[in-house]
Formats: sequence, C-alpha cells, structure tokens
Amino acid sequence: MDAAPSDKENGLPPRALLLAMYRHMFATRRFEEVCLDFYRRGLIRGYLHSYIGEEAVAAGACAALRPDDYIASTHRGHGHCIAKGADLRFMMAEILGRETGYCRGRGGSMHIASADLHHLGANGIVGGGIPLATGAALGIRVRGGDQVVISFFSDGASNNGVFAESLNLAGVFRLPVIYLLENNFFAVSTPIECATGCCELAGRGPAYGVPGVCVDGNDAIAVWRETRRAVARARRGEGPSLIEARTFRWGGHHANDPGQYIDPERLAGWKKRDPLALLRRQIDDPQAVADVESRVEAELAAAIDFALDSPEPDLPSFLAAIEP
Amino acid sequence: MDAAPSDKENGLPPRALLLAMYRHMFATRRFEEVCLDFYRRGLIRGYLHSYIGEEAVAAGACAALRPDDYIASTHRGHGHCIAKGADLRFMMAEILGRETGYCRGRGGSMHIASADLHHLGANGIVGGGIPLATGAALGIRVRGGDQVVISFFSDGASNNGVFAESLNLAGVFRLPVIYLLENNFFAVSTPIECATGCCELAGRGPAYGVPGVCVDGNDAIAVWRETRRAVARARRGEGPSLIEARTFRWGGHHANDPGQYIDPERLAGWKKRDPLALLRRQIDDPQAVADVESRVEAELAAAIDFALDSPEPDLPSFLAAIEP
Amino acid sequence: MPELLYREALRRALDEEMARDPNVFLLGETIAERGGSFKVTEGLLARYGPQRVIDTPIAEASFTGMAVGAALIGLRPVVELLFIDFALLAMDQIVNQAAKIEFISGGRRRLPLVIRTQGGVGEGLAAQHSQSLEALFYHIPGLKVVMPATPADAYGLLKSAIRDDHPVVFIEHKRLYGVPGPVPAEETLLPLGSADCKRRGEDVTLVSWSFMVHRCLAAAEQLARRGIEAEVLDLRSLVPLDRQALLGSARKTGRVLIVHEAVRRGGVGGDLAATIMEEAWGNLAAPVRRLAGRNTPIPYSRNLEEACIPGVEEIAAAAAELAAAGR
Amino acid sequence: MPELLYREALRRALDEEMARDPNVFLLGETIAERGGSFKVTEGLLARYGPQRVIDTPIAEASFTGMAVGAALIGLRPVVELLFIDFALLAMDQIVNQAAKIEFISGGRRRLPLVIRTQGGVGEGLAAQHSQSLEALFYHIPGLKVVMPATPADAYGLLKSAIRDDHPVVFIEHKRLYGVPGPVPAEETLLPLGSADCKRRGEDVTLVSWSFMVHRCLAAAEQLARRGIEAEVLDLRSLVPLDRQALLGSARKTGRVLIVHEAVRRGGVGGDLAATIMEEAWGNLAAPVRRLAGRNTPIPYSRNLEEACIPGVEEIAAAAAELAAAGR
Ligand SMILES: Cc1ncc(C[n+]2csc(CCOP(=O)(O)OP(=O)(O)O)c2C)c(N)n1
Ligand SMILES: Cc1ncc(C[n+]2csc(CCOP(=O)(O)OP(=O)(O)O)c2C)c(N)n1
Ligand SMILES: [Mg+2]
Ligand SMILES: [Mg+2]
Repeated sequence: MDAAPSDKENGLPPRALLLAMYRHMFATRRFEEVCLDFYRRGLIRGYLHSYIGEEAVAAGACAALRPDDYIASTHRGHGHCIAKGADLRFMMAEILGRETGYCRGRGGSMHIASADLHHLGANGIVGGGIPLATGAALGIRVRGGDQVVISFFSDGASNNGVFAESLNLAGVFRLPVIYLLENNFFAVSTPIECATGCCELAGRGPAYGVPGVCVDGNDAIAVWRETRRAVARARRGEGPSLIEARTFRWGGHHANDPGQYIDPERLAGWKKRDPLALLRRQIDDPQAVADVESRVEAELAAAIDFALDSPEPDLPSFLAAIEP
Repeated sequence: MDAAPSDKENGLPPRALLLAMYRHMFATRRFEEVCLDFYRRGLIRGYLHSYIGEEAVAAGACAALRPDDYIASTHRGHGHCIAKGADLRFMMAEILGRETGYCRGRGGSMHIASADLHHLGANGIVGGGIPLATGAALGIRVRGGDQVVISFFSDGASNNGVFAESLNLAGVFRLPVIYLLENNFFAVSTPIECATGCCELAGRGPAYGVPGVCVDGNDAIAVWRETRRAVARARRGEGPSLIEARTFRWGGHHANDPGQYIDPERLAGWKKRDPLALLRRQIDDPQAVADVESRVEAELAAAIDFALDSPEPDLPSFLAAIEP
Repeated sequence: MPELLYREALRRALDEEMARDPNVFLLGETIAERGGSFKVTEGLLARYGPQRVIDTPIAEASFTGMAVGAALIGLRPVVELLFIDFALLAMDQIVNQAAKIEFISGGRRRLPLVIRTQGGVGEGLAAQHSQSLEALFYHIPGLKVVMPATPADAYGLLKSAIRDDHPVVFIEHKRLYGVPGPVPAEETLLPLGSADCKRRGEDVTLVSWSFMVHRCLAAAEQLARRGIEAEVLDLRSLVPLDRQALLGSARKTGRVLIVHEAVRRGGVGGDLAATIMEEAWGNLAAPVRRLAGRNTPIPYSRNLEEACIPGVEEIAAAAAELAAAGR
Repeated sequence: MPELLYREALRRALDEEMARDPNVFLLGETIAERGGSFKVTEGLLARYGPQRVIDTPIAEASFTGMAVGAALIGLRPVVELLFIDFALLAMDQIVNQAAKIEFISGGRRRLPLVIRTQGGVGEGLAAQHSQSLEALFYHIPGLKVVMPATPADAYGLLKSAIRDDHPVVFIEHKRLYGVPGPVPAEETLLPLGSADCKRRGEDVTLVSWSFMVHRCLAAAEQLARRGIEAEVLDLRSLVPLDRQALLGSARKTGRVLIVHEAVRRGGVGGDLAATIMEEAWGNLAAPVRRLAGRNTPIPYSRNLEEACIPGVEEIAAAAAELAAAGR
C-alpha cells in the first residue's frame, strides 16, 4: 500500500541504535517477568497486561523518535514506556503503588505517564489514547515545531469508533501522528476474525486518506524502518501514517488469564520467532548483547530494591489534597 | 468496487414502481415546499431540514423494500418517511406539533417515527440512527426472518465513529442492513473536502469487510437498482452493503440557513439534473405523471387541513403522564 | 433455601428468562466463549447458542445502540457493559436514544432493554475502572436504575428488569459477584421500585444500596452492641424509588444517614436527603446526613483506595452521632 | 459601561485571550467559516487564521479528546460542543480522560482545557437538543462547571476559565446569546467559584444559575410588589461552589428556594438543598425547596415545552409560600 522503500531506507540502523533497541526489549522482557512474579505473589494488584512477545514493536517504533517526540500508550503499556526511555525504578515503584512512582502510586500499571518522557500516558480505556495522541499532534501544529506523535494501540481498539474518527481527523488536517496498530490477533479472548469482517487492518488507513502499511512486528528493524519513514513524512508536514505491526502475545490477556483459547501450536510458532532472538541474530555480537543484558539486570535489581524500599503514598496528605 | 450488474439487474423497474417512486418524490418536494413556507410564517418551530434535491435517494431505495422491512432516518428525514409510505396527514400534524401527529406532537420534524411503517425514527443526533438500524438487523437475525433494514445518513455522519463501528459489526455478523450514505457533499456548511482526507466514501465499506458502491443519487432508478441488489444479498443472508448515493441539497442546511457557502454555479448544475425531471423523462408518460401529481396535491391539501384543524397536545394530560 | 453466589443468581435469572422468552438475547464483550469477565454468563452460550449469546467487538457506543435497535423491533436484549466506566462511551445511545425513544414517539413505542453493568471500588483497578456512576442515569427521565445488594435481589430484580417494557440500567458491583446468599428455589420476581428493610430498628435509619448495604449491616451490628438499633433500608432500585418506605422509615426514626459509594458531590444521596427533609421536615430530630465517596478519582494504591469510600467504622460513628442528636 | 450581547461578551473573552496567549486555540463544528451556530466565534477565523480557529468533522468524541491531548502538551484549547446533548458522545474523553489525567499523574500534569457548550429549553428543538445536563459534570471530580447568566459574567468567567490550569466545562444557554447587558470596558477577570448576589433581600433566598437567574429576578420584582423582598443569588459556577455565599444567604433569610432548569430528580439542586439543610439546620424556618425541570424529555410542541421548566409565576408563588412558612 506504499511505494517500495528506497535502498537507503532499507539499510540497517546504526549499531548503537540496534543495541539500544535490544536494551529496551530485554529490559521489557525481564521487567515483565518480574512483574508477573510479583503479581502471583500478591505484591501487584489490579490488572497487569504483559507485553512479552511484542517487545519489538515498541522498541523499533520508539527508536525512530527523538526524545522530544510524544507517545500515547495503552493498558499493555510497559514496553512503550521502557522504549521511550523510562527509568525502571519509577516504573516499578508505580506498579507497586509507591509514592516514588511515576504517578505517585495513584495510577498503577494502566496509567503510567510522564511529562518528562513526553509520554502522554497508558490508558485503561481501549482506544482512549488515540484521540489524545491525535490532539497532541494538533497541538504541535498549532504551536509550531516538527515533533511527531506515535499512538500505540491494538486490533481490538481499531474496531472502536475513536480510531476511525481520529484517523479521519489526522488525515484531513495532515497531522504529524503515526498510528501504530499492534495487531496481536486477539482482544482479550476474542480472535480478530470474530471481531471484524476484514482482517487487513492496514487497509483502514486509505479509507480515510491515510497511507497504511503492514510490517512484521516481531522484527524490530522492520518496525524501525517503517516508523522512520512515517516519522520523516510527518516531520515534513505530509501527514499521518498507519502502521500495522503483526505480533503475538505469549500469554493470556492479563496476569490472571491462562489464555486457554490460544492455540498452543500457533503460539509455539510465534515463540520460534522470538523478537529478542531475532534481533540478537541481527546484531550478531554475543559479547555486546551480554553486556547490555548484564547492565539491564543490574538496573532492574536496583529498581526492585528502590521500589520495595519506597513508602506507600501518605494517606493524610492524600486526604488533605482532596477538594471539598 | 462491486462486480458489474447482470443484464437482468440493469432492467427498468415495473411501471407501477416507477410511478410510485415518482409519487414519493413529488410528494416530498411539495411537502417540503409547504413546510418551508410554514416555517417562514412561524407555524413550524425548531429545526427544519429540507430534503429538496435529494428525493431520488429515499424513493429509489425504499422502492426496493417490502413494507415489513425497516428504515432508520436522520434529521433530514421527511423524504425517507414519505417513501416508506407515511400518511402526509400525520406527518404534517407532527411537524406542526399537533396531538394527531405521528408522535403526538412530542417529536417534531427531527423525531418522526412509526412502528406501523416500520420506521425506526428520524434522529436529532448525527449518526445516532446507524447503530439502531444495525441493531434492528441483529434483531431480525435473532428472531429469524428475512427482513432487511436501510440505514440512511449523510457524509457528515460517515465521519462519526458509530458509522465505522456499525459497519464493522454488521460486517462481522453479516447482518441484513444496507448503509445508504447520501453524500450531499456538505455537513452544515462544511464541504466534504474539509471533513475528510478521502472523499471516496464507498471505499470505507471494504475496509470493514462490507462491499461498497457509488451511485448517482439523483437517478431514482439507479438507486433502486443498487439497493435492490443489496437487499437481495441481505435477504440471502450474505450480509450488509454500503451504497454511496451522490446528490445535492438545493438550499441551506436548514430553513434558516441561506447557504451562502454553496457555489451558485455548482448548485445550478445539480438543479439541471433535478431528480424529478430525470424520472419524469424516464417514465415518459406526461398524463400518468400529471395524474400522480394531482393526486398528491389533493392529498397534501387534505393533510394541511387535517393538521391545522388538529388540536395541540393537551397540557393537563401531558403533565399527568409525567412520572414523579 | 439454596445458597447461590451473586453471579450465579444473576446467571439463573438470565437462564430462566432466556428459556421462557425467545426474544431475550445477550450481547457484550467476551460474554459468550469466555462467559464474561465476571463469569455471569458462563454456560449460556452452550445452552442458547451464538445467535442469542453474542460476543461483540470493542465498540460500546454501537453495540449498545444495536441493543436499542433490536428492542425497537420487539426483541428483549440484555446488553453487558463490562464496567460502568465504559458506559461513558455509550452515553449518547443510552441517554439520547434509549431514554428518549418512548417519549419522542408520544408513548407509542416500547423499549424493553436491559443494560447490565457493574461499578465500584475495590480491586486496585484505579480511576477508569472503579467509578460509581448511578447518579448519571438517575438524572435522566426515561431510564430505570436498579442496584441489587444480595443474590436474591439480583435474581428477582434482573428477572423483572428483563420483563419490564422500558429501558433499565442494571448496576451490579464487582465486589459482590462472589458473595453467597439464599435464593428461593421456586421462580420469584421482585418488583422494581420496592425497597427492602434488611434490618429493623427504631433509633436511626441507614439508607443505602448495592455494596454499601453490607457495610451498613455490619455497622448496625456494631451499633447494636452499643445499644443503638439501626434500621437498614436497602433501596434496591433508585428509579423507580420506593418513596413510601424511605419516608416511612425517616418519619419513624427521625434520624437518617444515607450511605453510598459514589462521590458525594452530586450523588443520589443529595437528592434523597433533600426529598426527605422537604417531606418529613416535622419528623426529623436532626438533618439528614450523607456519608459517601470522597471527591476524588479512585487511586491505585491500596491504602489510598480504601480511604475513598465509607468504611464500617465511619458509618457506625456517624450513625451513633446522629442517633444521639436532638435527644 | 458598554452594552454587549451575551454572545458578544463571549467572543470578546475569546478574542482577548487569543490575542494575549498564542497557546489558546479553538476547535469545534462550523466555528470557523460560519462563526459558530450561535455566532459566538464570528470573526475570529479572520483574526487568528485556520491554525487557531479550526472547523472539525462531526466526531465529538475524538475532537474533544484531541483538545485533551493538546492541553496535555501545554496548549490551551477551547473546544466547542454545539449542544450539551452532544457532550454525551464525548463523555469518555471528558470523564475518563480529561477529569482523571491530573489525578492519575499524581498531580504532576496540568490540563488547561475549556469545553464550551450550551444547553436548555426554548426553541422547539425537542428532546435531543434541549437538555440541561450540568449535574452529570458536577458529579465528576476533576471538572469545574461554570454557568454564566449575564454578558458580564460570561465575559469575565470565560477569561478565567481559559486561564485556569484545569478542565472547565463552560455551559452557556441558548436563550441567552441574544441578551444584552453592561460589560466593563477595561479587561476584567471574574474568579471561578464566586457567586453573585444579583438582588438583595431579607425574606427569602432564590438560588439559581444560568437562564433561570433571569426568571428569579423577574419573580423577585413581582414579590417586591407584594411586599416580599427576595434575595437572588446567582451561583455562576457550580464547581467550585461559593459555599460561603450560599450558606450565608440561607442563614440570613432562613428560607431558600433553589431554582434550576435541569430535571429535578438528581439535579444539582438536591445536592445544594441537602448541603444547606445539613449546615444551616438551626437557621432554617422551613425546609429548602426546589423548583426545577419536570421529569420528562423535552417535547417539541410549544405549549408542552414551556411547561417543562419553572416559570416566573411558579417561582414567585413558591417563594411567597416559603416566605410565609414558619412565621
Ligand atoms: C472501552 C473499553 N472497553 C473494554 C475494555 C476492557 N478491555 C480491556 S483490554 C481489552 C482488549 C483490548 O484488545 P486490544 O485493543 O486488541 O489490545 P491488546 O490487549 O491486544 O493489547 C478489553 C476489551 C476497556 N478497557 N475499555
Ligand atoms: C452528534 C451531532 N453532532 C452535531 C450535530 C449538529 N448537526 C446537525 S445536522 C449536522 C450536519 C450533518 O451533516 P450530514 O451528516 O452530512 O447530513 P446532511 O445535513 O448533509 O443531511 C450537524 C453538524 C448533531 N445534530 N449531532
Ligand atoms: Mg489485540
Ligand atoms: Mg451531508
């Protein structure tokens, strides 16, 4: 649905970028594993939606951004947050409901946000972040500047009206926003074929005047490449893009969902295409990879200590801040 | 976007149907003229949205229906209502706010509905009727039967999320509903090019697994033909269709809007393609046409008398019916 | 009487009504294959098939509107909105369409529609999954609002809601699904609009609904140990409202504490308190008091979350103070 | 002081704030080319260009959400929802997003957003274009609710709303746009949360806002001719609420009539009445009374429509009765 990429655009990302992507993916994987463990031990409450298996999308997409670009995320948002440069300490503290968390323990996993990171927020409402991202892009236009916004969401959200509305709005206003549809083929337990009569989700873009492409969401480099192209287009003032990245989650919908509805063979097939393994092969430098991994492990260990040592939010000051 | 119609499908409608369509179109035209006059004289209040210029869409589409099929309509709904077989007396009484109206004077122009006519209702909310129509189609499926539903709406509504959602729902459930998008190129004063980046509205269907076609909305026979095909498909259980019928309104958005934003030349061009004149030419029988017209005039005169003679709703009984 | 969980009682009501009337059907997100996020609809797909137990895409506005459309042609849809917070996506269809259609038609159309949803605090689900929003529906003419606190009430009221010819917003509570209670073995319907006096007392009236009824009952036990006899009135449905029961108890005790989980500002409690004071002015020993949710979105962290809604001690303390007032 | 129409006063506020702060921008349906359905934004496109005065497609949920997103990155959007009835399409973005975002961030984010809309009965627009829905927003922590009755208030409060760092729902009234009134020639800001006593009196307090303030003032004139001096308190903003002014007047007269156009059941009046009775119990000669919209969708026909909301005679009669009570 888009012109073939030029040779230059097909090139590999610089090595530093490859390692940075890997760092984000590995950090996400390990962070999620710890969270799932904490959840089972009762340290985390509420809903916990793991991104394991989908790490390449966030890492590849955010690698195409500048720090002053924005993202808006979803209920399954840890990967986006890490890829946008989050400090694991403040993330872990938030998910454990501590005062030192990104949202001072008020938000939890589904609501992490950070103005410093230019992260507009995870969202508990499926599709809820799409208009916010579109509006941030409008805001950029109004105040002038060449920042862009990525709106992350998944196949389920693409059946909600705000997706179509926002796509249309961004299309007609030519806003600098990239709709990054993480097609993981399920919304909770509902397979995509039961949720739409047309599973080629990238095709929804052109219906609203927005170019749409489909990319292998387990290949971080492929995601980076398409996103980079869309980002460049947006920075040039040529408007929005829709990128459908096909990927798969390795577990149930949330920590409490065994995901029995997932065909084990199908899952095994996807696991064979582990995005981390894929990128490791592309980097082809075991020592560099091992260095990244050990740095992440140290960081994660420190984050866990930091979070567990942090105080819970103070009740009296919470109460005092409530308006009458 | 659809296979070429078979010869048989390209045939002319039977003569009786042609005259019935003309009757509905002429009645709509004249009814609207009277309403506009009454509005200017202060007899009608609220919003009055005239369908003049677009009559062929309702007439052509409803001619493809059985009486037990359903329609859902819009704020610009007089034409749909008449084409579905409404009694001009009860319509006029409603628009004049009388107890004898279809809604006992409670609804007015924007809310005419009638269970007897299988008319699910006009709607004051742009796009509001689209899910209702889709749901009626679901209801038909649940209880069994081969009825179909037509959902009328215009280009403006097609940018609202419920259109995309409903299209998707009908597509995945293969519901017997026809989305009849009356593209009149304006939503109030906003031209379609300022409201969407892709003006080929029929193309939104395939994005949700629903076939889409575009038809000349000023040609009642063409509209009838496409609708008939879509109705047959729906009755066979093969699911929904989207029909974009291109047409034009001859005045402002409502009775109070001079419509200065409409290019006079463009309007003149559309007026040259007056849907009534077009159909008269196709009928090619001045006497039969004159007979229809005089019967409509008599009916309309009677409707006006009926409405003006009807009482306003009774205040005490209105108040008595209000729950505490 | 057999014991059922709240969710089982709801399921039994759905099951019986679906068996009785082929026009009753269900739609919502993951209610079929998965049996619903709160397992209310488990097993119904197997019994009634995919034509009558329908999983929808995530399109709250439209599938709610579809339920309205189906009701318009004579079906009796029961649509599930997973969280009452998500009802905010469907407000146009609920308020502008469902609530208006009967009136707009001059009373010539009927809209037999049930919107099942659930609200409330209590599982660390934070600001977008913990709201109590009954006040939004209470304010809209044309909607009924039912909020059962026990399995028996859930069962009997849901059956009546399904048989009702008008739109009913039926609000469950996420913390009640696992609560057991006796439910009559024989088929039973409870009329909408009848409050239930769940404990008799002379000293003070605790008016409540949904989850807070249980806290009021616990508080009443505490109060009894201190020699204060609290009457606990469970309104069960807010629209229609059992004014007689409400005013009767208020006149009897002369002291009323209204307890609800929803935010106090603009909550239903204000309306009830004002009504009681207007109508039972001469019988009151003290102004009607309200204990309700604090004026804040619900936080994630456990210690903050619980502090947002009335606790048993707090209810008991307020009731005791009220019982002593004007003596 | 120069006279301006209500719509002109609003326009002047927008104009001044846009001139002052480049972060202020407007979006909504037909607000640019056409100057808005109620002509509030007329001329602003010419002055500020299409980058800052933006016509949107008919997609209320998303363009409201876009305003939220723009505010999140530091802009100061003023979004227009043509009718408050259409706000029901955007409730998720208003309630789940705008109202929650600041809290969810632990107070680390600011959301300077104004949602302009209008409500009320009076032009034969029937059930989907005539609602008064302030109670829905009043109940939601994180939203401010402002409802000016006069051109001067509209001007001064809109300016403050735009400068406020938090989401404000700014509700105009369709019957007020053409009403003239004096507006200060020099730039003036009115703080949100200060009520205005629009008429002093000792015998009874009429509490009101928006269009009903004018009916209360007219009723007060009638009452004065009968020797009853009514105080007319215009709350102007419901959130924040000027509790001091409200309770002060209630304590002074001991007799309060609350008048609003919104449906009585679950209306803001109940909350205010309950609050006054709780706080000023000892000072009241009679229970607080409420006169409000009837419990019905708004009908089209003229004679029915007008009967749905409080009339001047009705207000005067209720106030007179109240003034006599307990004497
Ligand atoms: C508006 C809304 N409807 C329903 C839900 C409940 N819910 C949470 S996640 C989810 C599935 C979302 O699917 P998808 O968009 O594909 O995201 P994924 O979980 O695959 O990342 C649902 C239905 C919600 N949070 N918000
Ligand atoms: C949800 C909603 N938004 C806005 C309006 C105000 N409005 C009434 S008609 C209209 C234009 C509709 O345009 P279109 O759908 O193209 O229908 P047309 O008038 O061309 O038949 C608008 C914006 C409304 N009634 N409902
Ligand atoms: Mg998914
Ligand atoms: Mg149009």
